[in-house]
Amino acid sequence: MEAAADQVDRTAYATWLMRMGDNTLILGHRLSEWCGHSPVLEEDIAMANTALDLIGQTQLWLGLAGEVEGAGRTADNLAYLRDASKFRNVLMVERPNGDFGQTLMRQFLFDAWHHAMLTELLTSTEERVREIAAKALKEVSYHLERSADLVIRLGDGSEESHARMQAALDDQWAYTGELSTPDEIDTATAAAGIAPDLAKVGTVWRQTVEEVLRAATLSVPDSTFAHQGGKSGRHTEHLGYILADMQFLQRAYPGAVW
Amino acid sequence: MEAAADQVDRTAYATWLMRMGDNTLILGHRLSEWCGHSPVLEEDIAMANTALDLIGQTQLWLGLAGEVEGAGRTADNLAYLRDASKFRNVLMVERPNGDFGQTLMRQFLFDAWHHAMLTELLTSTEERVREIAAKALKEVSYHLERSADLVIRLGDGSEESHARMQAALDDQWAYTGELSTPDEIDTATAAAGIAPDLAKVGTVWRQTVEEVLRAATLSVPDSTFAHQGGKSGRHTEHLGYILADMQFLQRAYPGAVW
Amino acid sequence: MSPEERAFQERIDRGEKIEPKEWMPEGYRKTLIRQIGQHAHSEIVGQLPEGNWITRAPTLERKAILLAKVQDEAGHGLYLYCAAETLGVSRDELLEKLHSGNMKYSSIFNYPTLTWADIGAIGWLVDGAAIMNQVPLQRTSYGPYSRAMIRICKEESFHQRQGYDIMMKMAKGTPEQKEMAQDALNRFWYPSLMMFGPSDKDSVHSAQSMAWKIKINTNDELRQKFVDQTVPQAEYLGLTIPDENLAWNEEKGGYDFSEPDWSEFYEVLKGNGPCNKERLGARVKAWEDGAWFREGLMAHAEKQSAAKLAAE
Amino acid sequence: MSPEERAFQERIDRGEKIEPKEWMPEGYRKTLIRQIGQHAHSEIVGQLPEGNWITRAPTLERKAILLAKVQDEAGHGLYLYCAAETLGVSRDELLEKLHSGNMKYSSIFNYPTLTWADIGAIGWLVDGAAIMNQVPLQRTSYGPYSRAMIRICKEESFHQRQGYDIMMKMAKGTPEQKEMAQDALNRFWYPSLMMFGPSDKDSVHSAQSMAWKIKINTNDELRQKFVDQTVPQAEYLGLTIPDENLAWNEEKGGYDFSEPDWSEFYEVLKGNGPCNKERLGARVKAWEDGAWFREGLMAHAEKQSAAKLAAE
Repeated sequence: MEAAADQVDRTAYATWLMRMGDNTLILGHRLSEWCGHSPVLEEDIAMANTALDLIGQTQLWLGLAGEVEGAGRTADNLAYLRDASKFRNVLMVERPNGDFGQTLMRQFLFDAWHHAMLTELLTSTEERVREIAAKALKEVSYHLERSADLVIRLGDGSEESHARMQAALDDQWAYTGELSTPDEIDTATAAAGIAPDLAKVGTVWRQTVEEVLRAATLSVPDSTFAHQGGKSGRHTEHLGYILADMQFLQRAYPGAVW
Repeated sequence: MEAAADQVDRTAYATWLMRMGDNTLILGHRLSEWCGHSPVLEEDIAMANTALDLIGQTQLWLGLAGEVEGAGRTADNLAYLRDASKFRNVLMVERPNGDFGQTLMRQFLFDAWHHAMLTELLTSTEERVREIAAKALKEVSYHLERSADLVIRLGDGSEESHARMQAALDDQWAYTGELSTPDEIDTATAAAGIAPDLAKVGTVWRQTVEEVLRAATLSVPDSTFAHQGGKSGRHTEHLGYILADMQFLQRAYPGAVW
Repeated sequence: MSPEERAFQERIDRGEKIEPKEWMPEGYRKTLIRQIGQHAHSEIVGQLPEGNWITRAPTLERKAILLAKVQDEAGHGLYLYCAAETLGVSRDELLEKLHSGNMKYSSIFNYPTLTWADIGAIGWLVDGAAIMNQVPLQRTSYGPYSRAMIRICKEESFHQRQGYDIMMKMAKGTPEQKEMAQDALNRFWYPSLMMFGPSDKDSVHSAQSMAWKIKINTNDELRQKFVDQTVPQAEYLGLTIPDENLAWNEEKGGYDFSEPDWSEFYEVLKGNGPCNKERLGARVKAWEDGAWFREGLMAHAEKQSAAKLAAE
Repeated sequence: MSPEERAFQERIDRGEKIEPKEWMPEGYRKTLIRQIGQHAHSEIVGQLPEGNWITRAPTLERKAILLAKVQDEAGHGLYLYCAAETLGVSRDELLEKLHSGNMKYSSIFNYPTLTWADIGAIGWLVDGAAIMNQVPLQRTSYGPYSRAMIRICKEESFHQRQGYDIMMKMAKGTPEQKEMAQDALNRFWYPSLMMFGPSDKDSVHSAQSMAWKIKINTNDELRQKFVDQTVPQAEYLGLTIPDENLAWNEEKGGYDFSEPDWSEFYEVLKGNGPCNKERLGARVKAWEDGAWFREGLMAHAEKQSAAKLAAE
């Protein structure tokens, strides 16, 4: 029974790690689509830089996920050889970029959660998790600072920028609930002290979000409806297309070294 | 030496067949992207119907290409397991759809060529080619009738539809030259009587196009510049993305039966 | 009931068909417009989830079959809009109501197609449920609707067989394919059951529609029939219906099964399905982007008729 | 030459740097603006062909390296626009000229990236050629330009090594990978040679630019140097330079090689390259789609300064 319990924890732990890594992988992918197409050169740089940080974090999270899983899969194996239903990212990060305001709003809503999550992970019972979180938190603190600042400036900007940011917020809102809604994996990893109580992360998230949106003169939507599914592998129709591109070379030339 | 010459012809013949089949495959793919997104229900039906015809023709051309090649590849193998540089379609068919006017203009310009080509192929020295051409010509006669009619009605329609159709024509023009510019494969297959003299096809094409464009009150562009490359495997950046989607399942699940 | 209404009802009771120019109660007309319009909208919105896999169909043959199917669906939309038009409402009016959210389409199309097996599941389950609804409607009292249904049913049963064939290939395929097939069944089972609508006891307007033979069977009857037909098919595929309570009930001669989660049904109706915004958004965008096209054709037609008039 | 001009030329001849606020001939200023501006535009347009493979990079590490590289290029664009601004032209003015077709960017970016090997070839050949152009420009007479070049060259040589490393992996990889590598070399070789511009005898303005140390070497000198450097690298990779006339010339101590097809060069300049319309179109679209963003930030800044003023 001891071994079985250990086995369950290990699966939950690996799944939880995949969630962390898949979030950063897929969001990094989306951000990288802006490369050369953003409204101003500074944003081209910032998008590439944020994507780069997220891909770097992906290598760490998925690398550890593969180790914990113990089936010999590397970070690249996990990124490039799983089909959509095996991905564990939240739906929010796979949705199309929309206009630049939608991308920024999503980034802010995710950064606020990511920052709260990583801060909690500094006291994880798992040393490896603490290490990754500490490294990632430095980067994500900057991401949050940047995206919050832009949300405020655009929300409290022109009439059009305000309207676009409010529309972006309204559009993203139903996809934020998934970030902080715990399921059995979250509960199991929290019980093991690996991950924090997600509700607590959600409270911090809400505080940051309300504060920034207030400064941005944007209204928090009333709706509490939350789309769910990504964390358990039930995605939107968009993820399949992302993976078809992302995985093409690994799928078409199996075993090649790049 | 006899065998070697035969071998060369066979390669040229197979390549020529792939050009026919890749044109229909990739254009069919592009048309199918309109499914459910076109300006009016009748066009949804027509787009799906044309795409269906083209995919059917693809099965015949690529099936024969595989036989002629003699390496045991089926039409599906050719469609799903070649990377972009092995595709032999003209650049025109792989370009993004643009607005519906661009799609229609491309369709007309291609249909006019396709119709002229298939008509010539009715007298190919190869029986199998004649058979496929005869079947396809029935379908393509209808495609041409339809696309020519729409080009005329939209060209000679509202100010906006006229402007859009002219812009579409100007945009597509540099991609039409490739259709009727012969290279060594065209020359070799023409010499063997398999395929017609491409210049002759080009003349018929030009006649049809000028007549329809005149009725459509559209001006034939002056430019004679023609992008080349697709027929020899040097494509645009778009084909890779088409194939990443198209081939995903075959690449991700090698050997599975569907 | 007025004498006219009584005569009308008697015609229906005798099994006569009502034809476009004949007298009919306003309620009959309105109910039919709503029902036929929603059905038409469902056909055209229904192109989207399947269209999502056309470019990724795994073989040329599967691609061709799927294209043909989606084309048929658009064709069904066309028949149905035509049937509705005989009741004095134009296709554009109906579309305007769809686009503004004042008319619905079948909620099933607010679920995503996530794997190729979903294309099988839609054919097998969704078309299966649709047929179950539509077969009796071939006997509906309104002539044009009845005739449209006869044409549609013929094609739909073909689609259902094709869907089942996809499921068969997947269920008998590699472990990954079987997993996809089971997953598709898991995701589409309850939404398919919802296609018959809420239980009769919660269903409004049912009695009047049945008297008018606009509705032939109750929702629960059809749902039961669907389950009874589908369970053995799933067994044959070696797939498991995601319902722990599923059991043969000898007494009623049918299966006992769990009700779908009706709160989900109402959420989706409210707009909170996984794809509501995308589906309607795609249709509205298609319509708006296509305005110049429709106007261009109109302008041409006007020029033509002006030229004709001038020549006369 | 006026006394001012003579004094200016003497400073340059002595190897002094010219700084922003100092006197300079109008021609010097204009030539520099054109040259630096085109270089800046090249950096930002240059994001596009490489950006085309970020989402499809074959490993996470390659993806990260490519992202870092593209980020660097945007950064180079920034340095260069800043350098140009010291000459009294704003970034927006320069961009307006790019978007309206009145300023060019390096024609090499009008070629498509068709396989992953192209990303290697761009690093190896295109960045290699760029470095060959840029290293001498570290000694250019205009201070801000010279300093920008020093920063840029450091990063570019890093990029070139990464590109060569990709080529190495491909050239030593599977037969398909080797084929991609050779194909990339075939496609990028002559366009890379064109990057140095037409032969000196056909090149206008060269003499004045060299006197001003805005240009340090002739086009042909640099092209020769590039070929001499690159041929052994290709040999080491086991790839074949697509030039039958390539041969070591003992006498000149360098390779003889075929001229690129200059008619192609002029076609591409005229707008008939494979990707001209898409590249410029993408930039214009980005700029237009982003107008609201830039205006929004401006509006915020104005509110802030108004509030600050009111508080004072």
